[in-house]
Amino acid sequence: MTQLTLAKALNAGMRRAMEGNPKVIVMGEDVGKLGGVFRVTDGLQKDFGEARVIDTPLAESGIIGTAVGLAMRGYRPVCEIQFDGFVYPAYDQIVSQVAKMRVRSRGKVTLPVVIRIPYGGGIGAVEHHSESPEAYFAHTAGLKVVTCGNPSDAYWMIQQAIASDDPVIFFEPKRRYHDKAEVNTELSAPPVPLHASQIVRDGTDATLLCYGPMVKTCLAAAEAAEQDGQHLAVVDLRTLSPFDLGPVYELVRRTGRVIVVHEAPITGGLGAELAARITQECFFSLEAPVLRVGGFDLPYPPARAEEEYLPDLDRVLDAVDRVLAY
Amino acid sequence: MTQLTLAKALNAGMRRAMEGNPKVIVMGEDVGKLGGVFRVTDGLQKDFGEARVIDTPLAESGIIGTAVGLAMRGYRPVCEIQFDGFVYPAYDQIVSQVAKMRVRSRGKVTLPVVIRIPYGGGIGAVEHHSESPEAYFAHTAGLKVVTCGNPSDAYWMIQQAIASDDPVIFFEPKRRYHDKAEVNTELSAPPVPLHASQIVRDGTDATLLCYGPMVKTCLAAAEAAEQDGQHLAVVDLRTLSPFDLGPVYELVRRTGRVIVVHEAPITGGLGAELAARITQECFFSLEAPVLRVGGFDLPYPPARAEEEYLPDLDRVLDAVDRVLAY
Amino acid sequence: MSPDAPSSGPVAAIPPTDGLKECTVTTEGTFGPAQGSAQEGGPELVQLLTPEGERREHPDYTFDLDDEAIRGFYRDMVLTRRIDSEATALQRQGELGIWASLLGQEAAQIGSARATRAQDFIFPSYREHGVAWCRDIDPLALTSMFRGVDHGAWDPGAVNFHLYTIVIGAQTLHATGYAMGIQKDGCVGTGDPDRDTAVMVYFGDGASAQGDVNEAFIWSSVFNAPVVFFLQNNQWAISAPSEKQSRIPLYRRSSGFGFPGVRVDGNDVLACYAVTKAALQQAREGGGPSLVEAFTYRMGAHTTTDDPTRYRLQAELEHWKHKDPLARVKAYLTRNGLVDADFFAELEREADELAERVRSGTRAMPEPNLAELFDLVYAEGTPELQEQQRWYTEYHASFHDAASAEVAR
Amino acid sequence: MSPDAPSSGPVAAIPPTDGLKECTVTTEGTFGPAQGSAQEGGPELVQLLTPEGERREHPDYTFDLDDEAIRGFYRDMVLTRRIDSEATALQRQGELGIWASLLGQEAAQIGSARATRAQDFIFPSYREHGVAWCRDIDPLALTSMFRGVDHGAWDPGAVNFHLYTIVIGAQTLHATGYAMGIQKDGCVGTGDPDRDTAVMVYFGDGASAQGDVNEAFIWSSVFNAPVVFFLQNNQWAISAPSEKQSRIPLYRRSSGFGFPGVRVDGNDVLACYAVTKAALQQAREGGGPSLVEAFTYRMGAHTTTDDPTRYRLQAELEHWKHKDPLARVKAYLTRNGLVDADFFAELEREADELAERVRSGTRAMPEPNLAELFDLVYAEGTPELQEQQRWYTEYHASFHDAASAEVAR
Ligand SMILES: Cc1ncc(C[n+]2csc(CCOP(=O)(O)OP(=O)(O)O)c2C)c(N)n1
Ligand SMILES: Cc1ncc(C[n+]2csc(CCOP(=O)(O)OP(=O)(O)O)c2C)c(N)n1
Ligand SMILES: [Mg+2]
Ligand SMILES: [Mg+2]
Repeated sequence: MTQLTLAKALNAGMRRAMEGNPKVIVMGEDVGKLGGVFRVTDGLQKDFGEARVIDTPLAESGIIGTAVGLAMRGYRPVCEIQFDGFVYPAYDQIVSQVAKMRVRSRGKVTLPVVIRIPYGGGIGAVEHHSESPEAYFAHTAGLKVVTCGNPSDAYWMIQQAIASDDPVIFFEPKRRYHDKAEVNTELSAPPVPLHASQIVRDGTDATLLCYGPMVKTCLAAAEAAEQDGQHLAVVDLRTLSPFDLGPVYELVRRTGRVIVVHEAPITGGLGAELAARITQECFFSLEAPVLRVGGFDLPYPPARAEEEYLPDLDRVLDAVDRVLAY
Repeated sequence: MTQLTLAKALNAGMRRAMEGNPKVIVMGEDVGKLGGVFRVTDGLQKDFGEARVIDTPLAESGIIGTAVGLAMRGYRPVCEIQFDGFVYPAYDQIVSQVAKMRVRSRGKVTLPVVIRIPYGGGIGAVEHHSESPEAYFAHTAGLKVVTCGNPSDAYWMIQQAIASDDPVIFFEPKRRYHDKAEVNTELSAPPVPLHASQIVRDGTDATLLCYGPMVKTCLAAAEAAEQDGQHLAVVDLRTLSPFDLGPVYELVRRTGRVIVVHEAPITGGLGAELAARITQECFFSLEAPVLRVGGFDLPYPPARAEEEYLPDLDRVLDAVDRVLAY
Repeated sequence: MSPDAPSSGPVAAIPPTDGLKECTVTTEGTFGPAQGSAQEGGPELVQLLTPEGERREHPDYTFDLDDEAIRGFYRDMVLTRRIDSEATALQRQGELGIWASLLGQEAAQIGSARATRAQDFIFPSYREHGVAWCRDIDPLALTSMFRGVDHGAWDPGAVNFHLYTIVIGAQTLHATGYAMGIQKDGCVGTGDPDRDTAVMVYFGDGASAQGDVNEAFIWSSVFNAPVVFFLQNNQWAISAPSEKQSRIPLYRRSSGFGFPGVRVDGNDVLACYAVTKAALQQAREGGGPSLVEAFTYRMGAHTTTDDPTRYRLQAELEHWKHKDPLARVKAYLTRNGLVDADFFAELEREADELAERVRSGTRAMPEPNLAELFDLVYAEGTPELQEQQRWYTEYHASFHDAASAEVAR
Repeated sequence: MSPDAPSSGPVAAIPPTDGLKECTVTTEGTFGPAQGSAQEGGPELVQLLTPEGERREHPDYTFDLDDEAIRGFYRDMVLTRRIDSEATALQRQGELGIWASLLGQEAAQIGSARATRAQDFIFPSYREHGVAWCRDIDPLALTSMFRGVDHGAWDPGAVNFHLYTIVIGAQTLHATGYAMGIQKDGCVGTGDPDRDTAVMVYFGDGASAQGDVNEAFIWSSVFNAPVVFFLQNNQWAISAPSEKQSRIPLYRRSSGFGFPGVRVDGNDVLACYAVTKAALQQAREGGGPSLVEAFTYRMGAHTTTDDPTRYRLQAELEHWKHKDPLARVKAYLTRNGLVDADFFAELEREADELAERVRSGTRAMPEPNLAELFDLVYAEGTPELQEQQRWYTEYHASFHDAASAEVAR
């Protein structure tokens, strides 16, 4: 057991993956000496050398496009995209090549590429540094999409993503990078499968569905609601493509009320898919429609307005009141 | 009144827009002498010259990026992306520049850019030529997204999109390009606002929501269902961002049952958003969950499997049976 | 399926970048073709066999194979052209959805592909049927893709030949990454001819305008990756002439990135072989990337759905017919008595057989099975897709049952 | 806010593309800096004022303004640097979220910006505070963006200066499109100095690796658009040295696209002015695009959140301190008796005032109002956003009411 920040847990996870398999390489802008702008790759180049930790030219399409070729040659590239808003130049390579190569080749070519993307807001950054583009990727068949909400998951999930033979988009909640928690690095195997959601708090009155940065927010909201006698369950989805909704359906059948919370703009966000599936699966158990709390349908606002833009404890509780009013 | 194919109606609409405003320019790959691979811009370069109908280098990011600059200089570029699957190299320019420029500049810079994208399957094409990426754009705040399902809408909506001061992603159902119908080109003003949905068939038992290529399919399904005594309403959404759901909610309250039909893969498709909104708005009127009929969560399959992949009359009717069974 | 050309022998050097020709483009006026003889390829064109079938010397490049090899090249070109015309016919008959003809580009493809070694990895675009031929790809694997049966049916790792890439230019980055992997594997500059490996990537004049291609130039040069960029400048990107993609000859693009570029007569199989071989050898030795522009001509339509009469003059095509890549080799072989009538008769017979195989094989292809695809999207399947697969299979069955019942009724 | 430098006078020609220097990069070895004196800028560097403050002649470029103009440049640079240091301090105090310092790049920015005419349109990246200064952008408009109050607060069309672009390289295509629009408007090559218009776009050594930038090179050259690509090579893209983006000097990138490139001493405001002026004039006259690489140095961190000690040596910074762009102008002015003590005292006072204005103005900025943004996304608002706006406004009000009630309780 050791106390690690989420960023350090990712670092430790990558290190362990690199130690375990010489084909694992790390590539991206500033991942070398600098250790990445968030220091997530800190020290890796020093210990594994420039051949395995590659500072790339400033070109995201190049990062992903060459990663495809490296994967075809037998490597397992772990690509860092510096910020969420800078993944779009690589969108074509991700959507048309990474996602499709395996089915295109009828299973002959597998691309074990991990694309790490620090995402979400709340850090007071300038434009393009606070986005939540996960729905773009979850709507893309051929990709797997996951996100971690705490250091332990960070540590294990990054290793599982690297070990996966499928391309994984790995979203890291950047505003939680400095959150610290226990990580049991001694375990010989991951405690939870990569593509599993987890009930992180049980409850009876309503269920909060969330992932990444919003897990902490939802847990705090549930805590606060408890004071008012409302017993809320919280599910950390962890895997966004594929979803793992078995445990969710069970909870929903028990609680009859659901709120999905994410930072991404509501329209077309993953809350829509979750709402649609839950309604279809649990139609007769629902006491209320699935409510969604998310960013407004605006381009991400200037930093000093982001607290008003993002879902927070109060917006979640407001939705709880509304869902319970049905 | 004149009989036009959908492709010719688009051509006539663009021609009229160009005649009406010298700032309207057309640009894209092969839009000049060739008239586009679908001949939608046929004859425009001949009549308006190379300065207004621009054959571009083969680079989609360049097409959209330069269109931004041209718009800033006062032009109204109508960009053609040759096929749905080739819009992704331009994704960054669309999502980070076109969509955000107006709010970034606090309303000082408006970008009247139209991005025409022939989309959808059913034409027996090779990979990347049959995709339905509309959800990627509808989830992007700052864009408007529309699609036409018949020649008359094609004629008017392209003009309305060009006249709009906002960036419009204009999806053209390529497998309907050759469908012919009456177009009243004599009207002095568009018969329907750009951002309005239309009830194209009334009904009492269930409502089919669709757009673009699926309108014809749904109308045929409704026709067939009528034989079995099922009275289905059909809504052509036309506008995908913003949605215009007022008429839909009314119908849903009457019919109590809804099926959304689109070609795009189900997961994260617009059917999810529609289902979520309708459930929230009409919770107590729904006799059944909103069902979704769409493409499977596969990369678009080889052409000879596309009929099995795409929603068709039978898949729609199957869903009708299921929704009526609730 | 066809003999490998030997890959040893002395190696002509790629001219170093300091041999860059001076830039003669004028900076005035609006866009248009580079002044001078772009149509003819310009004086910088490396040619070893004239359209009349005469051998030429070049100070930097020598064709180092014997006449047997040239006969082999001729056979490759004839058979490739036959596959091509057969596929075009099959499309006309509705058997293929579309076909992208390589007519006119046989020399560029056969010459360059025969210059590779077995360990070299090739990334094609979508028109490289001649290259595929040299990599022993069954022509039926090509027609199955254009028929719409699959998106690519061979195992790239088994034949060191990647699937066709349709998104223009994307494969140049894949090639660069693959080449970086070769470096990491220590398979460059060892001096061991069986170990040292290069990558060759094919793309077009139109593709040269894509961001990805230029990023590939940057990455490969910065990392000194062993990759040869083989640009088939067939003068057209659908309806756009190559002047739409560059105002100077394309082989000079690489000079801006600090690596060499050469323009070769793309209709001269000997020159294509010699120049590519040198470029590949440089890459294998650790000399880094280079650009080979094969100056050729797309004699057919862009694809079977295209109508080139809308945008180009018949006269241009007629002009290029005189430079046919097959005709000049035939002229050379006959003029020098290197073949007899039997050679041509035998080749004709072989081509007929091949055509028949392509024709009947294509027609006999089983339809694709959508249900299978659910298993092929991921290495590690998902419950969601399995559920969709189950639904589809049941639906499909019930539907067909119902249909049969309907018919029975 | 600051005087415009006159823009008339004789114009030095941009060397035509056929004057391309020979390419001296070796093709062996792995990546690394181009051989020779990349650190010093190389012999190809255009310099008109030495680090010691001595004027130099150059065969192609002449500085054609008087000493008054040089005093003006000096003032521009001093005041810009003061804005920069004040903003950096404000960030340390928590008043700005981040700041991207231009320290060391004042000459590149002031020299180039002063070479533009009012009608020329400028597309900056995110570090062009000196250029913004020359376009009379209130420094508070810059700090408001870095504070997180807005994403850009001026009207680009009113000042012919676009908002900062943060996505690396995207603005080079915007600039190219804008320049194509200028052509369409007939504002190129008319000979009318008030009509003929050029575009200038700023980007960095890192940006040069982006596909978009290279596409902009293609489009501008193919369409012969009147755009000057002004590349500030400050040696670093965050932690990546410029050798990571190109293995040959960056000014030579344009040669591969068929237009001229020049490397200028980016710490020499006279040379930056002269070279840029010539490039702009060529563009206005219809001579098409050109690339100016200002060879300079980022003396500060990438931004206030960066820690350059992790990736570069202090000695490098010390080396470049000797080439400080302000020091050499000061030396020139004092050594030649062109200024007196009053000049510096007055400038110091002006700078203090400016700093105070930036400080207090930034601190006093009102917080942004989220509710307003709903109206700014679209020219033609949508019912959906209006509904969200209504919800937000009510929620916000109710919440604050509740909070007040809570406090009152
Ligand atoms: C990204 C992208 N945009 C557009 C297309 C449509 N398209 C297919 S081939 C082609 C022209 C390609 O020209 P070139 O690179 O010269 O190759 P050629 O077809 O001449 O062999 C175009 C525009 C595409 N396949 N990919
Ligand atoms: C597309 C994109 N990728 C990554 C970033 C993050 N980033 C911001 S500045 C920078 C380095 C830019 O270097 P350069 O172009 O040399 O400009 P400089 O900062 O030196 O002025 C990077 C990688 C970005 N802003 N945009
Ligand atoms: Mg071509
Ligand atoms: Mg830099």
